Amino acid sequence: MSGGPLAAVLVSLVAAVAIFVFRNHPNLREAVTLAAAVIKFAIVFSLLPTVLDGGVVESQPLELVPGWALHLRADAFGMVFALLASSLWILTSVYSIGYMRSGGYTHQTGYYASFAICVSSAIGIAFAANLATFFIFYEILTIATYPLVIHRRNEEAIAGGRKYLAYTLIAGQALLVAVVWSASLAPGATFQPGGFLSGSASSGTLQALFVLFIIGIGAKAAIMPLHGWLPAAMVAPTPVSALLHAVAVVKAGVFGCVRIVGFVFGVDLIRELGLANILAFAAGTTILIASIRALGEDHLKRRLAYSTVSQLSYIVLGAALGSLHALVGAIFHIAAHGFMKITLFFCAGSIYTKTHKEYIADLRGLGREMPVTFGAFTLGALGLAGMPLFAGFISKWNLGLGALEADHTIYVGVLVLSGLLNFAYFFPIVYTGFFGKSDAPFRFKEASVLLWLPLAVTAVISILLGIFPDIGLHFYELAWQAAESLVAPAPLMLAGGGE
Amino acid sequence: MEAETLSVVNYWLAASLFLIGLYGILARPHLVRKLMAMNILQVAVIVFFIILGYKSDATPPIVRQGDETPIARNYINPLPHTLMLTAIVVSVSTTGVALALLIRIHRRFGTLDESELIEKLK
Amino acid sequence: MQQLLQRIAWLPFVAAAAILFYAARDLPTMADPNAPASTHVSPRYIESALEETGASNMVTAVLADYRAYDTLGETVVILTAGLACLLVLGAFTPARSGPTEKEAMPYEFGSDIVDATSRLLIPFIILFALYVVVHGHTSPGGGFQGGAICAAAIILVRLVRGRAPGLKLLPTYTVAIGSIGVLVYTGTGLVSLFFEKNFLDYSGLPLPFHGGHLREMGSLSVETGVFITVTAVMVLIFDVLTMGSEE
Amino acid sequence: MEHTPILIVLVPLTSALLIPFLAMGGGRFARAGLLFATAGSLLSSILALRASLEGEVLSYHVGGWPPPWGIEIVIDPLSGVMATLVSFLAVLAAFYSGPYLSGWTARRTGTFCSLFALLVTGLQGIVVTGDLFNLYVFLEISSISAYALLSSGGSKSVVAVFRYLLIGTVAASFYLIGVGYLYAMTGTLNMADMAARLPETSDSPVIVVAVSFIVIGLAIKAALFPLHGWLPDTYTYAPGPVIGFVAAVMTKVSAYALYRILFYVFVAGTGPREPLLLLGWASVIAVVAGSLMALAQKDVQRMLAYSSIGQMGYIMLGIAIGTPLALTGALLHVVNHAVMKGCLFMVVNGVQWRLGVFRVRDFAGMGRRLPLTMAAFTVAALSMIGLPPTAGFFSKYYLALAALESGYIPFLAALILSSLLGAVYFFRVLEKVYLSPENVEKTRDTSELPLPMLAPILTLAVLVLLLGVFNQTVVTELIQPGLPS
Repeated sequence: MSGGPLAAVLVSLVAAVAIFVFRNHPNLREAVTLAAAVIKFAIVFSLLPTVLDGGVVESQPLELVPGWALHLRADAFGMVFALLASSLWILTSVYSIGYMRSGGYTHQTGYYASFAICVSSAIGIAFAANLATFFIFYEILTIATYPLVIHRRNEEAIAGGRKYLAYTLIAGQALLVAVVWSASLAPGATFQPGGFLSGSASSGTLQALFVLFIIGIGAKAAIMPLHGWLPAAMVAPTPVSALLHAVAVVKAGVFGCVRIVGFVFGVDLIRELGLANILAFAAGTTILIASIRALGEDHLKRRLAYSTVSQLSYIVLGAALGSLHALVGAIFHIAAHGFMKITLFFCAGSIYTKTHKEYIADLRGLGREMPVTFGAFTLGALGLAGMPLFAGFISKWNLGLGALEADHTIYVGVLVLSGLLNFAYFFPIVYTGFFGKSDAPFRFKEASVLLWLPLAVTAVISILLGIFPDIGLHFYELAWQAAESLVAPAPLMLAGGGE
Repeated sequence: MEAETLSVVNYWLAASLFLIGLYGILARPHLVRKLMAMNILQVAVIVFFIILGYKSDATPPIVRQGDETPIARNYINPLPHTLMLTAIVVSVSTTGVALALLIRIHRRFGTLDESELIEKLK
Repeated sequence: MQQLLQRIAWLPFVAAAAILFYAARDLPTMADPNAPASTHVSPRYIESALEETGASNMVTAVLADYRAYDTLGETVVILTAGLACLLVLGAFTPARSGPTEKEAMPYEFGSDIVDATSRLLIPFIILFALYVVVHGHTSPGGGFQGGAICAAAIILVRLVRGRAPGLKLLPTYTVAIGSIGVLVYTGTGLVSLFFEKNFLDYSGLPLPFHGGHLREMGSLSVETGVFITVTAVMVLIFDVLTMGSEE
Repeated sequence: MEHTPILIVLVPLTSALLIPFLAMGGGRFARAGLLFATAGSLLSSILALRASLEGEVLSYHVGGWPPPWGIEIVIDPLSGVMATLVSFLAVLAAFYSGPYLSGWTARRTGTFCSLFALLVTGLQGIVVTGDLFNLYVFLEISSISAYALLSSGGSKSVVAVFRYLLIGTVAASFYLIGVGYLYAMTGTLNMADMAARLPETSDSPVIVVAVSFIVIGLAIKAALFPLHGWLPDTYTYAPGPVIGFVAAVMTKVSAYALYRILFYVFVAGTGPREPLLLLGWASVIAVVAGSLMALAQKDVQRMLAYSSIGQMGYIMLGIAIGTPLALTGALLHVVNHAVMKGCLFMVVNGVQWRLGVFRVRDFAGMGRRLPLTMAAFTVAALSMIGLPPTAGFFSKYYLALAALESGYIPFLAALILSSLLGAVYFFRVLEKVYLSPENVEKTRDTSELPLPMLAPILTLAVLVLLLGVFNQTVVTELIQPGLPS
């Protein structure tokens, strides 16, 4: 069983090779992608019972450099991300096949292979047991995403790719320094609930270290002001955007952020160093500013990009607040946001495939022609805005509770305000879609089934997650487990320190 | 005291030759002159080593007829001489190769002046 | 960039000057018989060379025996230089239409007096060269010196009479002869390797001598190799520098 | 078996002597001779390395004279690894040179192969020797053969090589003067003996001067900024089969010699610290300046040349910091950089040989023409940038960690900056390779490189990955036994 995490990582790497081998047989190639996705999900899912019982599944560490082992370990927190990435990979693969075929894209082999490598590294990041492993997969992810960003090979794509590389590679170097530094402070640098750096160096050093980490992680997590690449990368095909936002890249960033805060430093240490407030402030500001920027964007995918910037800062905010409920909310939001945002991107993609329309103003009346797509979009948007009964509500509710727990009432206000802004920038899309006046005669013309089925599924899941947050994949329970390992719940603390 | 002064003067002689060579290589524009400067530089090294091998009141390192038990004090140190024989050979070889290169350059570019060469290379 | 470099060229110069003149004071006094260079390592060469290597010329003893490996390297340097000149100038006389003698040797002095004198001198020069090689063990001399003198004789022939009459060797063959010289050297060393001694340990040579005498024979053998190489390569370099190129 | 140390040098030497005769039978025989020379050297190196890894230091007394009177050849794990590296790359380069030489006349091929074998002889001689003056002799063998080989790339290369010759000779003279000073103070030339005798005189300023001269001399040979002047032109115009080898190992061997002298002759603590610190700062400048200048180049080969200057800075930086961790990093980088730079130069020269192009913009669309070659290029380039899990990442990791632990934060900053610059100039090429449409005229033969060229390139690319993944084994089994105790 201990081979599980490793197998999960390797499946898609092998698939990448197979995809390359079958480059001249599109059907076979895509069958490989799908098969790999299903197998990977099965492997990850098979780890779930052990983790739910409070155990961990570890692979044999492979030492690369003294004190630097390649070490995989599936814990509750990692499982959240791994389950999310592997389940979404199946849906994204189905969607990609439909999208790429109907769009007539070239370089499809490179696309599927890179995609597989990206998912591999996302799982690697999820299961990384120490900073070294985390860093290695993080960098592989950086490189593997690049071919996807520049997939269209035109000027704009290349410029976007450059911008992407500039941000992520520079950040990668900052992360490298931080990783090396922490490895020299605490040999092994193995993630531990509650952190391992406490007391290993002066507070000044630790502060500098934290800043380096945040720069390193923040670029991928698109924390303002390091978010510049994300809107530029929207030139990529839509499934890639879905990957960037929901499955791997940005998610890996915020995932890393929680890892760093919770498992490297520990929430208490962050608070002692006085960094929690700064991080929370940055996250809060990002939430609001990005929402406002989203309001001003007329390009559909870019609006979604800013929405991501804003939404993912919820997670950072939760980590920064560091109270139990805040962490639960943050971790659950990783999954919740994944399903909701991918719905929106899938919708944007199928609209583009069908009509080649990218601007919101052009969407007039399309909702009547593509009811499934727009219906799903509406559901996703409501979820992101935090409507009760939707997945987004669960995370927001917990975040709000957490903010109160941590005595930062102001962030409750931020959350509410951001919810309103979410309505404000999503509502016009829905409205234009369903009620905008269109000159064209009305007829039902949904995109192909490969496109609308995945998005319908994700939309349904995001409702289900809102009503039964623990359904199927047990995201909610995992989130609780992970959060409780980071912060002992308050009553327990009282009981422990009772004398 | 006199011996020490003499010694320093000798070392300075070698050092001066070395510097003349270095200066020539760095500052002279003509490639043949650079080559000659390079030879001076090598001679400086040779002189330096030979100075190291010298002993007062000693003879060249060839055992005199009838000297059954040669004593180190009576003969100068043969090792630097041997080493410098090698250095001379190296110097000759390097010069030969350098001349070959110069001939090649002259055949192709018709000049051996560095600034003109740089012009022609552009 | 180039100008900037030339303008600051004096910087390393001044630095080197300062260092060199500064260090001179702290070096051991010249001619001091108690200096480290005169008291460590070298006394053995002086006191035991005759007994151990059979050479009364200690320089030869060190050159051809104690540090014979250095000398092997040195001989290889010469050969390398010859090959290098050959490759750089590409002086491979094509088999079909070689340059005529006049073209090949533009520096010929055609005077009868020079011719007659050189005819008289050259046998003696070559004889002297051989003497210098053979007597390198007891007096100043050795393979390098002898080789240089012998090469001078051949080059004199070339200068006076062109390449045609005497020792008309193409560079390809002079290179081969040079290689043979080094092969004689390494061969001598390899023979001792086969007799379970270290490379260049002449005491392993299968010759009817003992002790110093045996080693002396070994040194003589490698000196012969050096002589061959030096002669050949000197002639080769001269030829290559004065011949037209293949291109 | 006991003679393997000398065979490392003797096999290529003897082959070099026989190649002129082989060439009389045709160019093929000369090439076969070169292959034999390099393969034989590789085999003896591996045997010697294995013996030395079992814990004994092989000391071979040439001529049967014990050191310090005779010359000693020393095979410890350090020189064993280095000799293996040199001869391994030589074997690959010998294969690689095949298609180049097939158009040459037999005699020219013979001369070329002979010189190549002599270059290997010289480098191996430097690596295995335990004598300071012997090192000089072999330094000259390698230099002179390198001059000749590098100048066979056309008229521009001749001018560049002449400058290299002058500078190289100055460097050798600097080295020799330094050795002279040491000899004057200790009376010996044997490294181990000198190490034993130096502590008596270590406070003398002469030693400082000697170290400075030796460091400067070898730093010129290793092309450490600002003493790198000879390198860019020489590398840019050099002919293909040579440069892949020369760029990969020649500067490394000088760096190795420097390392050996600084850490084995001046045993830790007795050597003066000032020249080392100076070396450290020079390396920092080298790392940054090399990368910056690489950025400015339009010619790929010149870009790689400047990148080499920066990378040599890494190695020197490790030597200058001097902690075990830093030395591990430096030695590992010697191996890694040799492999990846060898690969890159072979790729670029292969492209030049096949298509006659060498500028960055001419690489447009190369990914489709030469997919395997360019895949190798990509792997090596990623390793140069230092992305895990390629080899380049790990040496950089050691260096970064060492800089951090010894408190040299500026050194760390330089490392980081240079990787970023590296990313910029390599992605500039990769972007052309994979993203731009092709623009070479259709008439040329644009198929993949022939097998003798492709095989070495792919071998090196695979090695880049292997060295990265099995880095731990390499370090503990090969590198760390080579650290000074």
